[in-house]
Amino acid sequence: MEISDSLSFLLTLPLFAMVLSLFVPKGVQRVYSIFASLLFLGLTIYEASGILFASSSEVAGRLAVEHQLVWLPQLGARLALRLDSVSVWFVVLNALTAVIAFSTKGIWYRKNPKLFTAMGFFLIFGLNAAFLSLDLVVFYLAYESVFIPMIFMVGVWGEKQKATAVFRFFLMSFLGSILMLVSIFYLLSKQFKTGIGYSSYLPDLIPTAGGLQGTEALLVFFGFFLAFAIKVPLVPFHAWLKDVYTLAPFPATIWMSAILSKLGVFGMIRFVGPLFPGVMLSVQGVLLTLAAVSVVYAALLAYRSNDPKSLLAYSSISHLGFVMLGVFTLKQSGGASAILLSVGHALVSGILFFLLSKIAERKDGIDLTNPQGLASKYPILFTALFVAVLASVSLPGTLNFAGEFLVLLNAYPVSALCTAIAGMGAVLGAAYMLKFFQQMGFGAPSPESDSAVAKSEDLGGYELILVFVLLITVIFCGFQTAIFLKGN
Amino acid sequence: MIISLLVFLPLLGFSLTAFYHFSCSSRKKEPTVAVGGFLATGAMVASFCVSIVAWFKLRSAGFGDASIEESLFSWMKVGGLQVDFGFRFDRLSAVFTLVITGVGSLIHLYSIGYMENDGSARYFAYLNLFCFMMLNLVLGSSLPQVFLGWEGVGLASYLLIGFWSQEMGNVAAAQKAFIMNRIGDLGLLFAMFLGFKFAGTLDLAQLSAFAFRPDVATIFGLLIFLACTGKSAQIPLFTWLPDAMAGPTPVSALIHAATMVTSGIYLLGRLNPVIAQSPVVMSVIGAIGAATALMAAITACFQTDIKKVLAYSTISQLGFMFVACGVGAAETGVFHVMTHAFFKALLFLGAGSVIHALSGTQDIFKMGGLRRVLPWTFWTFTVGWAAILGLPPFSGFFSKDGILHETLVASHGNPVLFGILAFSAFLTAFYMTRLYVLVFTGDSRVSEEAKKHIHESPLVMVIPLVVLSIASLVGGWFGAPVRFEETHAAPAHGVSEAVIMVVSVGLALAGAYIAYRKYSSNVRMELSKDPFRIDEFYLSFFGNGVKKASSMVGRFLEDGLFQKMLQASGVAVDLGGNLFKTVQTGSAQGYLLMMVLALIGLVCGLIFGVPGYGNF
Amino acid sequence: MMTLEPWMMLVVSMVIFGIGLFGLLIRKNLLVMLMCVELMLNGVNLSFVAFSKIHHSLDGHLAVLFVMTVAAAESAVGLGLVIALFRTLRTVDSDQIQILRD
Amino acid sequence: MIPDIQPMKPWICLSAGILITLLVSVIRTESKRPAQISALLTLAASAVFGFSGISAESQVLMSGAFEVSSLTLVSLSAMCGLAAMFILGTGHYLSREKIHISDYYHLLLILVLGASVLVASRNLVVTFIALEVMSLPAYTLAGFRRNDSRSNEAALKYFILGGAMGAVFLLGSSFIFGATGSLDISEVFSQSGAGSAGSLLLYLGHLLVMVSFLFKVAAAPLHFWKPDVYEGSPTPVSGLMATIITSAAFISLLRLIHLVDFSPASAGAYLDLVRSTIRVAAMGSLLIGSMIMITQRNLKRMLAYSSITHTGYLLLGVLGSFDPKMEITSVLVYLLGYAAMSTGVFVLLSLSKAPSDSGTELIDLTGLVKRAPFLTFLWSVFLFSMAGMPFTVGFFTKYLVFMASLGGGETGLVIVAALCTVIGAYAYVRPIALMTMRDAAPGATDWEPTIGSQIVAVTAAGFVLLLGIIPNAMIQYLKGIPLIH
Amino acid sequence: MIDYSLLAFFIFSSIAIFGSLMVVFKKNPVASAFALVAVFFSFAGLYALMSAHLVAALQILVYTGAIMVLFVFVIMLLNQDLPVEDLKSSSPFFKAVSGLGVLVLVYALVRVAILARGMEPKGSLTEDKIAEQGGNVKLIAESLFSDHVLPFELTSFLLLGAIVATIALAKRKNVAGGLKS
Repeated sequence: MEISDSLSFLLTLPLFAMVLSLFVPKGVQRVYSIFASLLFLGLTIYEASGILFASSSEVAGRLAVEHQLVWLPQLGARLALRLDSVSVWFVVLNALTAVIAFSTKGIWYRKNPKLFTAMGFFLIFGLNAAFLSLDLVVFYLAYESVFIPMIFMVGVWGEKQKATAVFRFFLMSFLGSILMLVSIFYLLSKQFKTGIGYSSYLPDLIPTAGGLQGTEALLVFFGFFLAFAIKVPLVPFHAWLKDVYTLAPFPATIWMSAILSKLGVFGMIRFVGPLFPGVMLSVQGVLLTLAAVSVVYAALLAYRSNDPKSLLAYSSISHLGFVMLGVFTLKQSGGASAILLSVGHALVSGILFFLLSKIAERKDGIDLTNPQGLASKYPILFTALFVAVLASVSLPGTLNFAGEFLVLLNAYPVSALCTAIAGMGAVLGAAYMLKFFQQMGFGAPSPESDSAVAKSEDLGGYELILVFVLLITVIFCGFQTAIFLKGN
Repeated sequence: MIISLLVFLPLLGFSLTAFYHFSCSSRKKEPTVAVGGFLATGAMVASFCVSIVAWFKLRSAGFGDASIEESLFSWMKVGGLQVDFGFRFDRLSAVFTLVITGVGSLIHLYSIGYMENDGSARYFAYLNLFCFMMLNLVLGSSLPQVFLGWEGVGLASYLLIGFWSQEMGNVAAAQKAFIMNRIGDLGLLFAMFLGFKFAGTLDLAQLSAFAFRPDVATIFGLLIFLACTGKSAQIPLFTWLPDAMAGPTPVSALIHAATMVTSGIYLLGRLNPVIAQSPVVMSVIGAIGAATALMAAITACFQTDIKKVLAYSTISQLGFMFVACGVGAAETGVFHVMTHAFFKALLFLGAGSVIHALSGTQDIFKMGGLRRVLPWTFWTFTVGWAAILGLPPFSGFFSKDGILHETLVASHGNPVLFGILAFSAFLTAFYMTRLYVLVFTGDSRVSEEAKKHIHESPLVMVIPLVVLSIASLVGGWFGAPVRFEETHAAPAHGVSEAVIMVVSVGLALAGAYIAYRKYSSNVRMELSKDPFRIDEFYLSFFGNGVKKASSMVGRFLEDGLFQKMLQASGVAVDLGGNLFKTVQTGSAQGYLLMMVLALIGLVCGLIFGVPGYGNF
Repeated sequence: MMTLEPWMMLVVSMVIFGIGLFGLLIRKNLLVMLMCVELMLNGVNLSFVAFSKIHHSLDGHLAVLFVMTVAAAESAVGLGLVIALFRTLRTVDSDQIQILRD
Repeated sequence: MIPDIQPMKPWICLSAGILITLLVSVIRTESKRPAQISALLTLAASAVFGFSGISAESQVLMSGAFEVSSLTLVSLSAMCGLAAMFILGTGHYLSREKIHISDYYHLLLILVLGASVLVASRNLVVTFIALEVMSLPAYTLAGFRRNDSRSNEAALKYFILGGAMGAVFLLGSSFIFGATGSLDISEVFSQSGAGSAGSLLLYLGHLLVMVSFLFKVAAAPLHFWKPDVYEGSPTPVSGLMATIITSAAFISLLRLIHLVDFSPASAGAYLDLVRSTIRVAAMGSLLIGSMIMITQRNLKRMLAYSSITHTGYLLLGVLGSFDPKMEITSVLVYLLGYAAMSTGVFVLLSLSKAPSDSGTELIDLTGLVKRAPFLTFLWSVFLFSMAGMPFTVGFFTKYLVFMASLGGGETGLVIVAALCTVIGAYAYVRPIALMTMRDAAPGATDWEPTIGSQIVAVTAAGFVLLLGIIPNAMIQYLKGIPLIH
Repeated sequence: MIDYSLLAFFIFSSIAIFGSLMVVFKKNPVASAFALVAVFFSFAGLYALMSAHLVAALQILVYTGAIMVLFVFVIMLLNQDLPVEDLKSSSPFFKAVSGLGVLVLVYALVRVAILARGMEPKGSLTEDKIAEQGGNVKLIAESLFSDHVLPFELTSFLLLGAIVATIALAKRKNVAGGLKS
């Protein structure tokens, strides 16, 4: 294991970018933020390259970078950052999502752009802190600090009637996270009573958590589980999601679906798994059922949606159900598959929402009840969208297929029934995603359907390159899954 | 790397064509059919040439169990699973490869002519993509790779059926095909999971050599068969195929007649050793195949759309092939795949030529007397007609007769199956002759509008017709290139092949005669109808079922329960707040009283709650 | 033979305290309410002296001295507040001061 | 015998300052300026003396009645600092309300003196007098807007209930005196350890004393006065109550709770009663405070309920002080953090130009981000801190009290507290949402940021953020402070 | 043989209790005030019975002489508008609950307070000793300026605060400036 303090750059750079954004003129905020996030992506990949492209798990394990800073000795909290084969994916995704989100265009670059950019970089900082931290208290801090930019983004640039949505999102997430905090505290106070003193460093807490028995263990576990289940979200903890996805501005939606939801997945893999292996095993049936039900339930709701954003929102729940199914197999291979699918889902949902924002720029008010016939007007845009849709329905050859396939493959020996239920979701997935694409793209374009303000340019330039690169990544990674699965 | 070359040539063609298409459209230029067609057809022809070379290479290795294997890279490797991306070229794959590349090349060529008016490079890109995926399906060395091809052809099929996407009807047909296939795909997916769980591998060679537990083999076989019913349009998942005729006719010829729909047979052939372990599966396959053959043949007799007739005919013929697989004579089924590919492609292309000539008319009751106007089409169509009827010496005769024979002699053979198939063959002769007579003979019923533009097809369309009619003629003479076993068991029922031959040809002729008598003169208009109405049943039961389920879930669970719960929690907190507020009356003395009461409670708590103070 | 004992004083003091509290609770005249507070304080004073007596200590007496002073100061301020209220509301009725409420 | 009063310098300085301020304002009667400056100087000098006097060892002076220790010195300095901040930050408010007179400063200084002596007192009589020295100016200041009947009403309610509870305190003291023959805290503590026959008398006295202080800190069900008094009082006075009076009362409460030695086995049952009393009070404060808070439209009233909720959290810390014994770091840290954010919030609130002082409503905050972006930022910092969001001191204060309470085995209570945090978060985030996400409603009042108030608010915000990121120093510093020795 | 002190106790305490009840139940505040005076006087008697002579003297001086005068002064000041009958306004239910609560509380307090009956004296200043050391007043005075100098000084600030407070409250007009009453 290598000790490196270059890791803290992953935290300080976004903060620096945030401060800097306050001094950048309003007109060039978009250019600045895209440039800065690209730079940050490059640096992240450079930083992570050792692990990212390691030939095998042993190599990656050796390369795992850990960095510790004393922070709160009295409370036993420290800045323990760790970049390893789990967190590296989420860190890279974080940087990548930022690029996608900043590349959108809209009111957030016209009204108060400095706040938007600053909030964006703060979000990157918070997420990175959460993904890197191996200390539960610091993780919690980072986990919760992510709310702040989200609230502002949805609240300031969201559509009308956003207030309720913001509060639901905030309060439900907060409810989950505060119960997690209570669980963390409970563990800490247990640990204190054994005479070790406080230390919220994960490896130090694992024995304490292992010492819990029966209902006690179940309740402490539930605190953690609830937080992440709300974040992901799993049905029945999902009710906050639709409104906030729908009413949020596009960059916020991209962030939420691509990376914020992964915070739940990450937490489940990084913290809940190691802390409560016994409890997880004893309630595995329930967990798998929840995941499988999420898949089908959300798919049915997506099928019913006529608003593209809410359709994609539900599809997000549905796909994350697959991810959670992988996590809940409680096998290392299942976890690895879940990470694989997470990456796929993050990329694809990022692209989908990005492209949807591009369509929304060109047409006011897309509604899926009438065919719009836009594909023939914007062939490149819709080709890209179609490829993304295919990836989303996990057509073989894409990263999502590899993920979904491996997840189901791993889940099947554990619970054939849940796998079968989730499999139904795949069929429904095809149904609603095709509906999504067809109603926007196909049919006869009616002349009056073009809004007067919309420009009729097809996708091009920087945006085309961005989308192209991302799609190629999705397909390339779909075949080169070894990058993700080394050694599992 | 010869196999990889032949697989990736169509992908190269796809990329080039797509690039050409987009470079044109971004410069606001119409992409021309000629360039796209040339690129795509070139790629296919090259691929065909390579596959012939590969064929000879395989032959030089001796047919037996020889195969050419190529492994490109490791695709997935996790938790004991090891999936390599690679190809295996053996006898079974070879037949399919030759058919795909060969017939594929011809249809590409044909399309240049057929799509000249409303085609674009996009169309050819899709065709190439389809061929690439289909080659993956038949050449893939592992089940996931087969699955890649399996869903990939579904995708190409979706794109091509919905090619004219301005019409939402076409799009709906495409979507239906995709989703019904997806249901079937689930079978393959779960077969893979089952296979991996028990055999620990997904490599096709290892998997088919694995001896499953009998019950597992049954489930595995049924799951595989479910996948096949989807792709090969068998009961219960056949209703998408007639609708798929919404696509351009060459597409129907290539995908929905010659190649894609036969992939079910490929899969059953490939996994035959496993399937054959379970008698249950075998009889299910046979029964479903026979039922499909009969049902589709009956339906075809009531169709008026030229392509729909051919579509039901395809379903029916696929039923024949499945029966062959089901009775344990997969090789005969594969033989029929090949001959069917030739003559059904020929028939479709001929129909396409007719439709092309009549500017899009597809109703056979609005045709008639086209013999004189479209001589090339007529003669080639005649060959196809003879082949599907099974008249000697046309190719269909050999393969169909083979299947009929196998139903009696093969290990899982059954006279009932024979009877059904024989009756289906009779019906086949009836509806094909009906079609033939209505289109080409008699008086012209063509509308005046269409008559103005009527013309024989251009050379690029005629050449494939001619080539295919030759193939349909001679295709049966060599027997199946794949003969798994040179001899089979002695006839169980003592019925000789000669007797069956006579019976089948006699039935065909009888059917043809009845049709001729009925339709050669005094043609009365008929309306197309579906005697079984299975499609409608599906629509109302499953289609609306899902819609209803979705809206019920949405209304009662989502809006009614979860969203309400969220609201209710807010309301509850609010209610609690208002409840607590009622004490906040503003009266100082009221506050004081509350405080005094609290104090009394506390004092009582001390006196009665603390042990020993109760009786001071 | 019964003699005067300090606990009797305690009983009186508690009763006076209680009466003061009761008056504070039910009287609506702010001036009388202030008087009732004085009653309560007096009750406590008596108990201080009684306990002092029991314990042979003078600390209770001292406490009473301070309490008296505090009571004086408190009543001065209280009366000042009542006067201020009377200036704005023209009333010394405690029922009239219920503007601030939920 | 002249007692050694050297360590009492800060208090003596404060007392002297009061007299000087009085004199100064008598000399120059036409202006309030001299009194203001004199008060500031007094507070500054006391704070400086207080800080410089802090040392590890503590001593008890005045025949055991007065404790000079790091706890009392830190409290004194903090209170002086807070008072100074309020003087600096709310002058404009006083002028606007036409109550900017020298008397305000006199009373403020006397209030601070009372509070600081209350904290240091180790004798029940001294505690009572100090309580009254603190309370009488508080009653008066609450009614300082004499022409507004609301202000008068607030003062009178506060006065009547405070007076009654003062009597309850005295009654408790007399019982304790009756049980132990002493009013000295150390003496009572040692007597109670012996397990004497009068333990019921002692315990009842202890209960009464505790109840009267639970009233002062407004723990449910003794909290009713708080919303009315906060709403009616001038905003800076509400701020003083939330900061100085709450802090002093809480520290005194801690001392008085531990007046009884719970260590003998015979005290176990009584300890249970005390604990469940505090538990019920904490739970009630949390639930009532947070649930009513979200129904409020008036900002000051909302902050009053918020402070009731904070009392609930503080009581969690108090519960934690039973086990491990008398560990009060969490309460001290919470008080400090809460004082910082309250100062900020009330100073900001005093900037409202609403026609009626108690009439600043939530709606007046709408669209503030456009009208005064910096003010919005400051508001957000304080409100987020109150909600306990990360990177503000509010998080760590909650952290510590939760930990303390869990250490005392109060898991259920902590879960309730966590739920109330969520409810409370809604109330705190809503104003932020109104400020940033809505356009100004018609009729929303203006806010006039003055330089003094901004300096104060920025200082408080800096404090909130700094301690939210590196709370080490604060925790380390307050960790060593003993309660009773 | 009658213990006169006991008799005196009964007389004084009866007056005190009766007087307090008068304070509470007399509708006219002036009557309440005069009842209160009676209570104060009887309290002085009770103190004297316990040989707390200084306290008894101060009781009369401070309470009757200062506080009651203040009350009566204010009553007179506000007299013309005083509502004479204000007992009706409290609801019977409220009164009943208050009465019951206070009864329970007083009962409990009395039962606990009389526990002190049999307690060992903690201090050593018996009456004899007090007399020996110069009497009640001397001892208290000494204590006041030695042990209790802190509360004593603090009280001075309390009074100072009360003065300032009262002036600030009772001033006719707010004048920006200072003490101008």
